Amino acid sequence: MNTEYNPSELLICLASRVMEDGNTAFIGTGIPMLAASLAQNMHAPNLIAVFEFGGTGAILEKLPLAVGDTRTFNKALHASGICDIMESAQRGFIEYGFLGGAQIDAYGNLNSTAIGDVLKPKVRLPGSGGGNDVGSCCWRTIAIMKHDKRRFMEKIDFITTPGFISGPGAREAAGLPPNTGPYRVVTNLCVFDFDEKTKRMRLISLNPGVTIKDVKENTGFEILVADNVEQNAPPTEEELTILREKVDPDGLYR
Amino acid sequence: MNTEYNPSELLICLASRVMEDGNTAFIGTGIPMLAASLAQNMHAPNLIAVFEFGGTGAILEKLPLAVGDTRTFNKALHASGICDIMESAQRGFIEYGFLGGAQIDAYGNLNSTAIGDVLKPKVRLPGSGGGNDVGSCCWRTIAIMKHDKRRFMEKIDFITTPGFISGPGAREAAGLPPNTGPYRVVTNLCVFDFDEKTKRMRLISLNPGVTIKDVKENTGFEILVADNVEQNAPPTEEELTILREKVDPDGLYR
Amino acid sequence: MENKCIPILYEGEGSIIQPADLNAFRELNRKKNKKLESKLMTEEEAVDRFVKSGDYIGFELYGTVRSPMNMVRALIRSGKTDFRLAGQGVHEADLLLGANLIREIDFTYIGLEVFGVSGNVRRRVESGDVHNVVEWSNAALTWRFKAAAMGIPFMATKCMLGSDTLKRSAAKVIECPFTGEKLALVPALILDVGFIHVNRADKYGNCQIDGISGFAFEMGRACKKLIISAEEIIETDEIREAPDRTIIPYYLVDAVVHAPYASWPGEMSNSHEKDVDHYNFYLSKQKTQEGMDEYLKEWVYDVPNHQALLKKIGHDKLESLKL
Amino acid sequence: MENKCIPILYEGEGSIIQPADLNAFRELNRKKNKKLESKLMTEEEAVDRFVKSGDYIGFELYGTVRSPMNMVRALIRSGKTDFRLAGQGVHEADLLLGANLIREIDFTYIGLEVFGVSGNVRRRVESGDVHNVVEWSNAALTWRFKAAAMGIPFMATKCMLGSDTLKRSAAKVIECPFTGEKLALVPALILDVGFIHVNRADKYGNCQIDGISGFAFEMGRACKKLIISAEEIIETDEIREAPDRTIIPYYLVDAVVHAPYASWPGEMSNSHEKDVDHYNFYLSKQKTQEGMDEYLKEWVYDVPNHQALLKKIGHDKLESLKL
Repeated sequence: MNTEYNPSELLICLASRVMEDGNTAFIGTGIPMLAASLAQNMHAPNLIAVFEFGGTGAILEKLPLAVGDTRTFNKALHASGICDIMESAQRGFIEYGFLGGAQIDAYGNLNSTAIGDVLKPKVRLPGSGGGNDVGSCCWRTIAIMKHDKRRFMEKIDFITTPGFISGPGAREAAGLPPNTGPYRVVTNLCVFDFDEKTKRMRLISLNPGVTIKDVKENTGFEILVADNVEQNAPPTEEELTILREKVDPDGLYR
Repeated sequence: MNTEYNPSELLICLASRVMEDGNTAFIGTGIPMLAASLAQNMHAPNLIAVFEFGGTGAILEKLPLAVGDTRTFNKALHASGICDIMESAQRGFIEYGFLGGAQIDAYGNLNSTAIGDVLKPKVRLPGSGGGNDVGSCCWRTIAIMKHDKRRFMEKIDFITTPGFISGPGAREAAGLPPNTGPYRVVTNLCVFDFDEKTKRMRLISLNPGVTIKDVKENTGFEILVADNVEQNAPPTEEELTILREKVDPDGLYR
Repeated sequence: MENKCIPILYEGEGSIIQPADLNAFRELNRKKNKKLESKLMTEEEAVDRFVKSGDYIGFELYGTVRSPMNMVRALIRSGKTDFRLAGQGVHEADLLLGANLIREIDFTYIGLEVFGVSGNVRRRVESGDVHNVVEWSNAALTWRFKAAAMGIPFMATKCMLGSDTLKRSAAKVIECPFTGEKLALVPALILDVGFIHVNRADKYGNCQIDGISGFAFEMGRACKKLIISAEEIIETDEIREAPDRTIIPYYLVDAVVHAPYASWPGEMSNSHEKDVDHYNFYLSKQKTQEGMDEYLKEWVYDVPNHQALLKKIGHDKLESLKL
Repeated sequence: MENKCIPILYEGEGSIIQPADLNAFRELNRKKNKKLESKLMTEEEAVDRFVKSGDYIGFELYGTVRSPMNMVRALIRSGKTDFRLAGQGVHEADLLLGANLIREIDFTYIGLEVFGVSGNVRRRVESGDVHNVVEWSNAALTWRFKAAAMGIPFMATKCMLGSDTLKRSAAKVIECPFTGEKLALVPALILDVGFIHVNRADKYGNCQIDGISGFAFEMGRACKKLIISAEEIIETDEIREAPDRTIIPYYLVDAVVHAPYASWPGEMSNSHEKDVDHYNFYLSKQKTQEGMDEYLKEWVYDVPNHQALLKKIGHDKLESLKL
């Protein structure tokens, strides 16, 4: 068994570890799907995966390739539609939501709409999709990001999906449901949570071989650092085996 | 074949004749069910019967006894729920709606809520049910009523279901969809339509053996009378045969 | 920006018997157990654990069809009282009113279908035992559930406009900010406890309903506590084989009660017919309070549970009702 | 009564590309043919009869799954243009943008899923060929269909609050007249023409979908004209045997096109897999306009119809994709 791993495999394992057995997670395309499948095969056999277009409680035997493919409702407990899923989220039923984006700021706001002025964009991006809904309605959102200065910015060009917006109280003032918001940011360098008082991103753990300095140099805003920054364990042999042999045997993410 | 008929049989035949082939009708409990089934067996094989709790396009081989019984979706084209049906009506899909009530006024407003003051009722009635929705959203409503002065009143105690409310323009002023409202009132004595100008009930045809005087004596408000009052044909032998042998073989309505 | 607003043109005079707090509902939904754990229990245990006096309750059904009468009978026997009711009902509401357990009603329809006005409704409402009645249409009441199920505080509709039903409701009429048309807004309604009888469920509460589904989808998502009774209990594998047949997923459910013939004397689609003889007997008894009291004593209070009831009805009778 | 009103706290700066006239929609729904008459026709006939340049159009699908690509290709070949689009899409929107047929978009997501940003989206939006873009979330767009399907002019939601998505939408933020909380109101959206691919339909347009149903229920009820394409045509008797499986009833439908492999190169639940080879080929071509033009010429313009396309793909390839 080759215990070397690539950045995607690390991200998948880190995201997987956040997922809780017997709880609900809103799963988007890509890394969250692999993470959910890995979690079901590891510590969270009863992770309830919820997919945007209607699948709830599937057994992820084969890796879904899109949020609406047949595998998202494989042996599922419920196959409905996007309204049922989004309304369940709005009603408070979905604990974790996974998000991505082209840009993120210190408050966990995400941009997946446009680089530059949205009315005359330099780069037109794919848009919110369900991202805004996940960020608005799920209890705890986890952003999975590639870590560099062009992505971790002091001021992003467009808030597609609200994080803590401008800081403490801003979500509530905007009318978003109380006690919701960004929970973790998982990157190829580290994991952040959010400071209770300022609602800004705070470094809590480092990936193997990464230093606080590395993180700072690759982040376009000032980061908070937890008192005890922990070390993220590298993917275990068990994780890698399951990931490569069971979750992604075709090696789409290698 | 006994060609004598009772008042219910006459009402059923009159209501049946209003139903159009290849059009939609919102069917309530009782006489409308028999009328719809008779119509499907006579002139309207493709009458699309719509039942409040979700049945659309059933073949009424056996008489439904309630708006939610299995027969309301017997070989139906669609079995959904009350929201789908009511929303289809609100969206304009249902042409005819059948209504009943304890009291009706000259504008076709119906009371099925309370006799006397609703806050201290002399008689508490069963309430709107879907009646208000049918009267609000279907294009043309047909009330089926027993005809006497305590039911046909100048002023009813409570408008459960709006007819033309207080006259021309009143439905539109209240915000109800344009071009909707009462179409016919079918009674054991006669059939009314509504005068284009005043929106008041107008006698257009008399049941066999009934005179205009009879109608006036049994109506608690001044009625308009069409220039040519027609005679309603009595139930035909064919109608009675189908009604008794096929639609209601158990004689529930005899 | 300039000071814009949407005119409120009219407000119904009825009270909001059960105001919806959507943020509290979110917190409650968050805490609901998402684990796959058996919720099988008896009617008595479900009532004991999840219902308390004064609760706002509701039953999903159509007339006497698919009605969780087993739960109604257990509720009456429990001694709990002073309920507030989402009033779209027939026989089940009639029993509760007959037993004088209801104080307030969001009233859309409580009657006896083709048999007309109910003696129990008349006695309880006319006497003031039910001290607060607010009127709605069937669609309006269901859309109130639907709003709650969607996690929003109201739904707009054209229904009820121009009627006294509107006047005695708690709806508000506004001018649409997009089209200028008049609309009634009806507030979300969240039940303290909802009761639904289904064709089949697994032990976790994943439910299937055959044919039409009334307002099960909406009401099932608008309850703080949801008690499911099921004609049949099936394996979860069967649920997983046809997940598009699940109408209520397990995580909404607090109790699963296995109860064949739960709707008796009413009918159950694809399962059994109405017991016309018994229903006619009931119709004759409910005319007077004395008759009703006798009926309740013999058929509810003196029958300890649903199994005993089925025994009392008798095997031959039950067999004869089968579809 | 006193002068009450609901404050409008904020209005999005985006325009309403397709304002909903619900009374006109009612009239149109009233006139829709309710008779059971065959609506079977080809893609070309459906486009010819029911689509015109400038129409506001929309496709129901999930990613590349269950996508009516047959209709998209027929649309491109028809020469009709200047469409306005409900923008929840992947490959189908990409082809339309590649062919430069779109002028305005209610944009929620147009991309290539895991493959990211689409070259066609970038070229058309950044150049201004698409001259008006209004932003929404997926839920907001679907709830706009749902409002239209319900016959009401708006839906309330907590989504989009606090974001620039809201700012560039046409939603309005109000203070709830029941709870005081902030809500975004999103306006009903009625398509001129909607396109939905289903697992099976009868010739009248009664449709079944297996498993998840995306937004077919809502969008199917929010179209002035609805074109159904079906993997399989079945007898109406089969529909009548399981009416609870009907998701779109015939009376909503204007055309029924029989088209196996309609979603190719995308996948169809319970039927066939994605053609990964072809999709990768497509991904490489869409990077440049030249590549895209070549792709469109070879795989759309030069292929007269869906049957010819299936022949061009080849029997062996199609067989290999079967589930």
